[in-house]
Amino acid sequence: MIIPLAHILIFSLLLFATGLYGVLVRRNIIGILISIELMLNAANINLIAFSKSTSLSPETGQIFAIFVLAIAATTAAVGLAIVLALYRVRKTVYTDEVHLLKW
Amino acid sequence: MNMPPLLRDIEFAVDLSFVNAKGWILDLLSHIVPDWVVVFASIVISGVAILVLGPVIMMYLTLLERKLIGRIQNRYGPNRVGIWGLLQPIADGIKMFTKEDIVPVYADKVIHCLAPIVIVIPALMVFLVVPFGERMTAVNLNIGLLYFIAVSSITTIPIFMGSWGSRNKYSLLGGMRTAAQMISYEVPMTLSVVPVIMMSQSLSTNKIVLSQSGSYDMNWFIFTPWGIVGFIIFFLCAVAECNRPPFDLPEAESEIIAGFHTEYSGMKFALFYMAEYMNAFTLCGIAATLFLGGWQGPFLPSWIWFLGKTFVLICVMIWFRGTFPRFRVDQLMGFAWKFLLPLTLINILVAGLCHFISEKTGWIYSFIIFSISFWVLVRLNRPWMPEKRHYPLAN
Amino acid sequence: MDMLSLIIKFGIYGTMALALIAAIAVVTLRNLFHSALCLAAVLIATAMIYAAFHADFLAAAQILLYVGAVMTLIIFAIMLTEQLGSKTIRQTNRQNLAALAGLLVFVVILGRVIFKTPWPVTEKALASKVTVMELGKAFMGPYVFPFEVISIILIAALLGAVVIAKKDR
Amino acid sequence: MSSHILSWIIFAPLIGAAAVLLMPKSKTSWIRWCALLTTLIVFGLTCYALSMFQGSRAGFQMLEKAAWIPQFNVQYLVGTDGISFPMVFLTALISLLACMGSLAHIRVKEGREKEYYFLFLLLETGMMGTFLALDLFLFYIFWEVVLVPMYFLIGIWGGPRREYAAIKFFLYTLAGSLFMLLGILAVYFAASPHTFSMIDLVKMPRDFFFQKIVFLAFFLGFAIKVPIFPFHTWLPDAHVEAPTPISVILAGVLLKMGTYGFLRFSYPLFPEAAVWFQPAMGVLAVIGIVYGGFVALAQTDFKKMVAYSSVSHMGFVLLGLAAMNANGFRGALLQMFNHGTITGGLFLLVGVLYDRAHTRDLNDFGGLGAKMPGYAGILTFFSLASLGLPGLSGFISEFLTLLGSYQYSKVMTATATIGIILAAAYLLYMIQRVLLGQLNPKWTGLTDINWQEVITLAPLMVFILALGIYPNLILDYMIPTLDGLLKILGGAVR
Amino acid sequence: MVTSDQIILVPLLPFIAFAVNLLAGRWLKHRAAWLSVAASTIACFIAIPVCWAVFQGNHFANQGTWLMLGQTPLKFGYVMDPLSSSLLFMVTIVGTLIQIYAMGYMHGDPRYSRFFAYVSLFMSAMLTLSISDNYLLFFMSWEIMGLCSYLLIGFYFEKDSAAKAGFKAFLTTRVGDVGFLIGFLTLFSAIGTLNFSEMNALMANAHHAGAPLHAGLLSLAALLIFCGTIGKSAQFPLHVWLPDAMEGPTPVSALIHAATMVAAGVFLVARSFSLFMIVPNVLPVVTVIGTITAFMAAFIALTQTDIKRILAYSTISQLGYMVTALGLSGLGAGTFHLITHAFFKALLFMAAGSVIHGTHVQDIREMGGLFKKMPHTATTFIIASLALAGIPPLSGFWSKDEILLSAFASGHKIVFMILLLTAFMTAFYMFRLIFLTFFGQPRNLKVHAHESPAVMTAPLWALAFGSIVIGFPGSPFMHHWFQKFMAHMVHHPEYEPSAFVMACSVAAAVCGISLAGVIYLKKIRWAQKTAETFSFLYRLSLNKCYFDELYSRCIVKPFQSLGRFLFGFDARIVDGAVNGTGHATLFISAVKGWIDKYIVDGLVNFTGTLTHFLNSIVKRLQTGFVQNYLLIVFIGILVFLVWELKII
Repeated sequence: MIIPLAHILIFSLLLFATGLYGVLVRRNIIGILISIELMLNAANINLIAFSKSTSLSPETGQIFAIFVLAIAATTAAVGLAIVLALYRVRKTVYTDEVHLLKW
Repeated sequence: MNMPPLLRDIEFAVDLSFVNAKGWILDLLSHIVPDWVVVFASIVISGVAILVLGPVIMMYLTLLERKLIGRIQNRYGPNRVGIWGLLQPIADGIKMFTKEDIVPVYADKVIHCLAPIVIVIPALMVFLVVPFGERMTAVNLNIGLLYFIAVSSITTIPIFMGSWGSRNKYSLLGGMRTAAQMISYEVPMTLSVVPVIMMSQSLSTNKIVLSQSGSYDMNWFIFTPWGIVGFIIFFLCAVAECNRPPFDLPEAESEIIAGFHTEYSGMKFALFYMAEYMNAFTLCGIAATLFLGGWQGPFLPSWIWFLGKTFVLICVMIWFRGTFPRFRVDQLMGFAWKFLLPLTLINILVAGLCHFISEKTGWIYSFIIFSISFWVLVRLNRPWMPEKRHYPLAN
Repeated sequence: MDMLSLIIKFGIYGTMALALIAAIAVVTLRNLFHSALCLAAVLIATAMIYAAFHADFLAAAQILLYVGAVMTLIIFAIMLTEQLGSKTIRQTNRQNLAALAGLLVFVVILGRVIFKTPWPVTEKALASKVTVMELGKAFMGPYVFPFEVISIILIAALLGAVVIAKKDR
Repeated sequence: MSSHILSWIIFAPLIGAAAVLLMPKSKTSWIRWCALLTTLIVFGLTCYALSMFQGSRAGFQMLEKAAWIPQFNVQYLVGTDGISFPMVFLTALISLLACMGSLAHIRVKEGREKEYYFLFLLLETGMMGTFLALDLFLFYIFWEVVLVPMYFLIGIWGGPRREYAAIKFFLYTLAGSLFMLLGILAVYFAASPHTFSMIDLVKMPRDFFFQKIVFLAFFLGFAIKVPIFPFHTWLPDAHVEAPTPISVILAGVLLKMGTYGFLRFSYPLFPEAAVWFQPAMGVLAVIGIVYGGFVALAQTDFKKMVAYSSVSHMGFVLLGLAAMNANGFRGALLQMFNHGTITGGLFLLVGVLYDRAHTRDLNDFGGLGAKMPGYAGILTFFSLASLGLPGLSGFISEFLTLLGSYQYSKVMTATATIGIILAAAYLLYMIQRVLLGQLNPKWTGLTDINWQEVITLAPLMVFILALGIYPNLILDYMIPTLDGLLKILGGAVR
Repeated sequence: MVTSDQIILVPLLPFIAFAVNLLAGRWLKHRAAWLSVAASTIACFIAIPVCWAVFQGNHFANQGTWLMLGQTPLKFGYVMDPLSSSLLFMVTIVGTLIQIYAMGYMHGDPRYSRFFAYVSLFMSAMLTLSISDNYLLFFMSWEIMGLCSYLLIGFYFEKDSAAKAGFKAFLTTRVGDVGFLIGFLTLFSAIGTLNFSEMNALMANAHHAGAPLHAGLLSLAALLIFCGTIGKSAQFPLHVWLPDAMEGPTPVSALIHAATMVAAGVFLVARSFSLFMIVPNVLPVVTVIGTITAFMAAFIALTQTDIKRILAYSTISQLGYMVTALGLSGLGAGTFHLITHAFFKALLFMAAGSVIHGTHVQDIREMGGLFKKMPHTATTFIIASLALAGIPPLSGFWSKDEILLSAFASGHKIVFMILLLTAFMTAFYMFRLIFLTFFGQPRNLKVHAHESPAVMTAPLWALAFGSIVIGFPGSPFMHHWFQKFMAHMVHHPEYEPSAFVMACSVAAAVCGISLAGVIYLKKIRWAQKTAETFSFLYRLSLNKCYFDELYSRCIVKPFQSLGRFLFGFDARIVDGAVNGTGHATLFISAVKGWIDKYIVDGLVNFTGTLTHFLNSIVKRLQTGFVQNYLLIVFIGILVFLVWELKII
């Protein structure tokens, strides 16, 4: 391992926090989806890092990462399909303009 | 190979001439500079070679294309600059460099300018794993094939950048068409190489080539039932991937002017152009690698074999351009998803089948399976006729 | 080779910094298309980090799936939904300050945890190198069930996306 | 019994109804012909059953028995005898003619033939089942099955006040049948072992007080259906509002279900109570006869007049039943049959006229005898049959009824004969207003009755004439059974 | 062989003619008449030998089961005894002649075939009645005759008066018929049979035993059966229909309302004579009714001006004679008069019809001096009138004399006086009619009279011949053969002929004729003056004793209003009760609905409102804004982290 594990973790933490920030503050739903991808990436980095440095069976982390990848792909596909459907119906992709469930 | 030893030595010498040359240079350097510099030098030498190779390939491919198309259309093609027009690409290059660089007013300028630069990067990066000859692979990655597919898929993003950044509706339409087309054809392309990976049990391009050696180095995958089908699919997808006719919808002149590079001119256009031709070249090279045995071949030096095969495939591409009309959008997508995709899946099955039974029966079975599945798929893909439109005001 | 590892080390740190900057750009840029491109940058950077950790296959898959497919989808969606003049519209909502504060606390807490925790780093693990073959065997061996589940999920998502995005008749 | 002819008779219309349901809505002619064919087949089956029917036997014949709900000892038990068989025959005949009437000249609302004929055939199944069921539970079910299609047939295809008439009919009859259900349950629980089967129930003795109570419950149910005097008001409304074929069925068959119920269930099950209630029934019958006659005399609506004449004529049936002797019973059963044919024919004739003139106001007509001689002749024929002209069937049944009732009570008979005079009065008054006198210039455009309508009416005329001249044609089938019934009652007369 | 069942053909042939005429009348057109006449003629030729055999003293009967009444079979059959044979004899001859006459009279009528269909049906019914051997068959044919009468009276149904007359006739006779029906039902319950012969035998036995069985019941039965006679023979309370029945075509009046059908009532009494004889108190009633009818009708006839109405009242009067005769136990006399009357009254009607046919008017005041223009008609009319008036040796004299003799000999002097007076009045009004019609000067110049065709006059002469000779079988010249012949039927008293009665009869007739001649040929003013002098009587007579008005006010109107009242009762009270139940249910439902809505539902709504109120506070949490929720979740996780890691 070339760099300490903690640094990687901090990096992924920051990446995750950034993604989370995006999820929390972006108005555009596609923006939120993008930010979610960021968060997933951060998680993946963690997985790889741990698998590289601590795990006894090194392939596990990678396999999990690949699963996460697949899930991310599905999230993107379904999420974007929903966004398109929403856009077609309501002509908007802004979360605060989509508040049917508001009181 | 039962050749006289002398002949073999000569052949080896010729075969490995480029490799040996690099070795000599590095050897020379190692006496002068520290080790890490030597490592860098090794990389730089390969890189420079590739970087030089790319534009040269692009330049002479354009010439080749123009000549061939000319011949197909019963004319000469460029023949004024240099003998047989050999200097024509250089002239074109000069013209490109000296042209005005136009940026539209409402363009997203950064992205607009970034796009042509970015598009060259993956095109060049894929050269890393192309086995030009024996021991002539720049980086012998053990995931080489995957690397190739991954990197070539990045190409969509610069195209998007270009189309978006131009702020032009034709650009945007072209970009979207490109994206749809490339993503669609990536799927059958990737699946069509799966039998190759299965059979060679490796992702490394080098190993794949090596696994096609045999008597007279002619044990190419194309001579297997799954190989020939896989090759045809791969090659069709490759043509689609690099947006060449008859899959050139993203830049269909008659529909959307020039697609994503409508607003580009001069050097930026040249870069797009270059990326396209380099992609065509690498795809043909990879096709040759995967199915035509790469640099494998009797008698001649490996790189000649490789370049020759690639050249033949490129000629076929050009021949396509000269022959086929353009697809319709829905036909294009339907072809990928409804015809090629199922066929690749069947191909994978056939590959498994062929692996476990003898060659002759394999041929018979695969012939039967392919004919049936072909027939079924053709039946299922009956041309869809759009509803006849009525123009009430026409009369 | 100290020099080489140093270069690689700095290369990694540089990639990390690049990824972080790009990530911040992703969440702050107003133009969503730029955000998406920055995300692509982040992803490529991440892929490079993977490669640095000898996870070649994952890196390639990252590029292939994320950059090649997911990004394209996202950009596609952006193009379909974004009116061209939407740059000026406010892109963040009113809770950014609260979110920022919360995240700060979050980062601080977790950072403390990360630094305080004694990670069980083993040499054996560090030395190990995973080949694609092993990955494939793992998929077909112990992880075959999740693998199949994931494939079903993918198909479901494919169909679902088609159904959702299809125009109503 | 190997042959399932009775079940076929019951369920053939249901099969026809299903066939109608399966047909596309737009193919109205298919639907019509399918319905007609079905009724024709049912009629054919009935004729076939007639050939198998042994008229000289008193008991139930052609029994079909199957356990249905064994937990409650409910059986699918159908059979026929001299009481029910004429009714089955009548039902088949009237249904056929009503169906023909529906084809020929009934305005069925455009595009709703499918529902109409479906309900029509369902109704036929219900009627057949009612007459053939020998299990009280089964009987009750068929009894109710009749109500529902009738409700819709009146309520959808009826006249201007159809909703009112339909709901009145439905609620009134339902109320009555609920009492009957109570009675059925009482009989069921009083029997040991618990059973609904008529064959078993007849043999069991019952307490006198119990008999009186339950007889009353049954009486209410049947009386409303007949209808007996104070419960008759649904009848004019329903008749007037119902479309012509449905009026025919209503008058021809449905009213018989009540009196049939008396003969089939009330009398054999509660002989002592029947004797106890004899005077009351007689009085109600006489009131019905005279009252119906008077009210019919006051009518200006053709159909309403016929409806009230039904009240009067059904009073004769009840009078015959109340007489409780051989002649009375014969007269009553014969009158049931004759009333079905005669009044059915009258309703068809009202329909013929209504289809042409679109009014039923008697005072509005006049002098049609010259304009429509064929119609005039047939209307006169049916009117004369209805008023009891000798040589036509109405006379025989009224004569037998009066003969029977005379043996029971002279006063009642004498009073009832007022009804005969009144029948002549209101029918001839009707003829005078419709056919005779000066032709109202409004009706110069009316066409005479056409062949289709004549064919519809001709079978009825044949039956009326044949039974009027030689009533034994049908009486032979009835007499053994009726005498058997009388024996049960006679045992109870102390 | 003339003994057997071929007699059934007699009613059957006209019935076939009826059926053919009815169904195929449209194609037969005037051939219809030939069919009917042929049927009648053949029936006549079949019947007369049988009758002749009966006259020789034979007796035929046959029967077959038709219906089961309880356990006893009801048998239908025919009986040929003196009564039925004499009636059959008369009916076939008169009926055939009248139909021949009608061929001419009805010529050109649009419903020609229909007319002959009806007439044939009537003939069929009448012949059935003549030969029927039981009450039920008798009643059935009786009713069908009533129907034919109805149809034929209303033959010109475009005329309201004709339609109303038919209606009236049918209803009025129907009242009597119902009495008849109950009557023979009563009889059935009393003696258990409806057969005439069996009844006669039973009665004879009872008579010989001396003790009538069920005297009360039998009296009732006899009275009720007599109701039938009253209705059918237009006796006193129910006579009103007959004058109106003249709205029908004249041959119908001749056939049905003079010769045959109305006589059927008398025939009924004759048929039931054994019953009447055995019960004590009924015959006087019959006598009284007959006498009243005879007198009243003659009285009304005095002032009538319609030729057919005069004849109609005359018919009623003569029927009264017959009934009186029967009431006085004069079976022979009554039956004899029935036969003779049939001939001359049919002739009168036919001659009157000929007059009407020739002049197209019916009011005698518009006629006059027709003798020269219509000699055949006038001659036959006068012959018939003489017969009716009772001038010897014409047939009417003999039969009327028998009746007067019965009255005189049985000691009913008042009846005798009244009948004598009636005879006087009969002569008077008949010759008033003759003098006004055939003699004097034509009073209406618009009337262009002409003689009727031979097809009409020939039957007139045939009947005139009959009117002259038919009286002889009952006359002293033939030793009262007819009365003796009748006596075979039922035992009844016989009287010695009396010259006094004959003299009185002839005197009354001659006086009446002379007075009429004096007044209407010479001193026409006297009539006027008499009318003014006895204005009450005159108006009483002119207005037919106000019977129609009385019935209209006392019976028809109350019945109609009763009908309307009951209809109102039905609609309001009975149906009202039903609807009231419905409305009550609806009202209760409404009340329950109110309770449900405001109290039960109110509680529920209150809960709802409370919840709603609370909701308005709590709902603020629900921003409908995903990221908000996410932030809250995130902060929650943070808090959890802080808590779990025990950082603070």
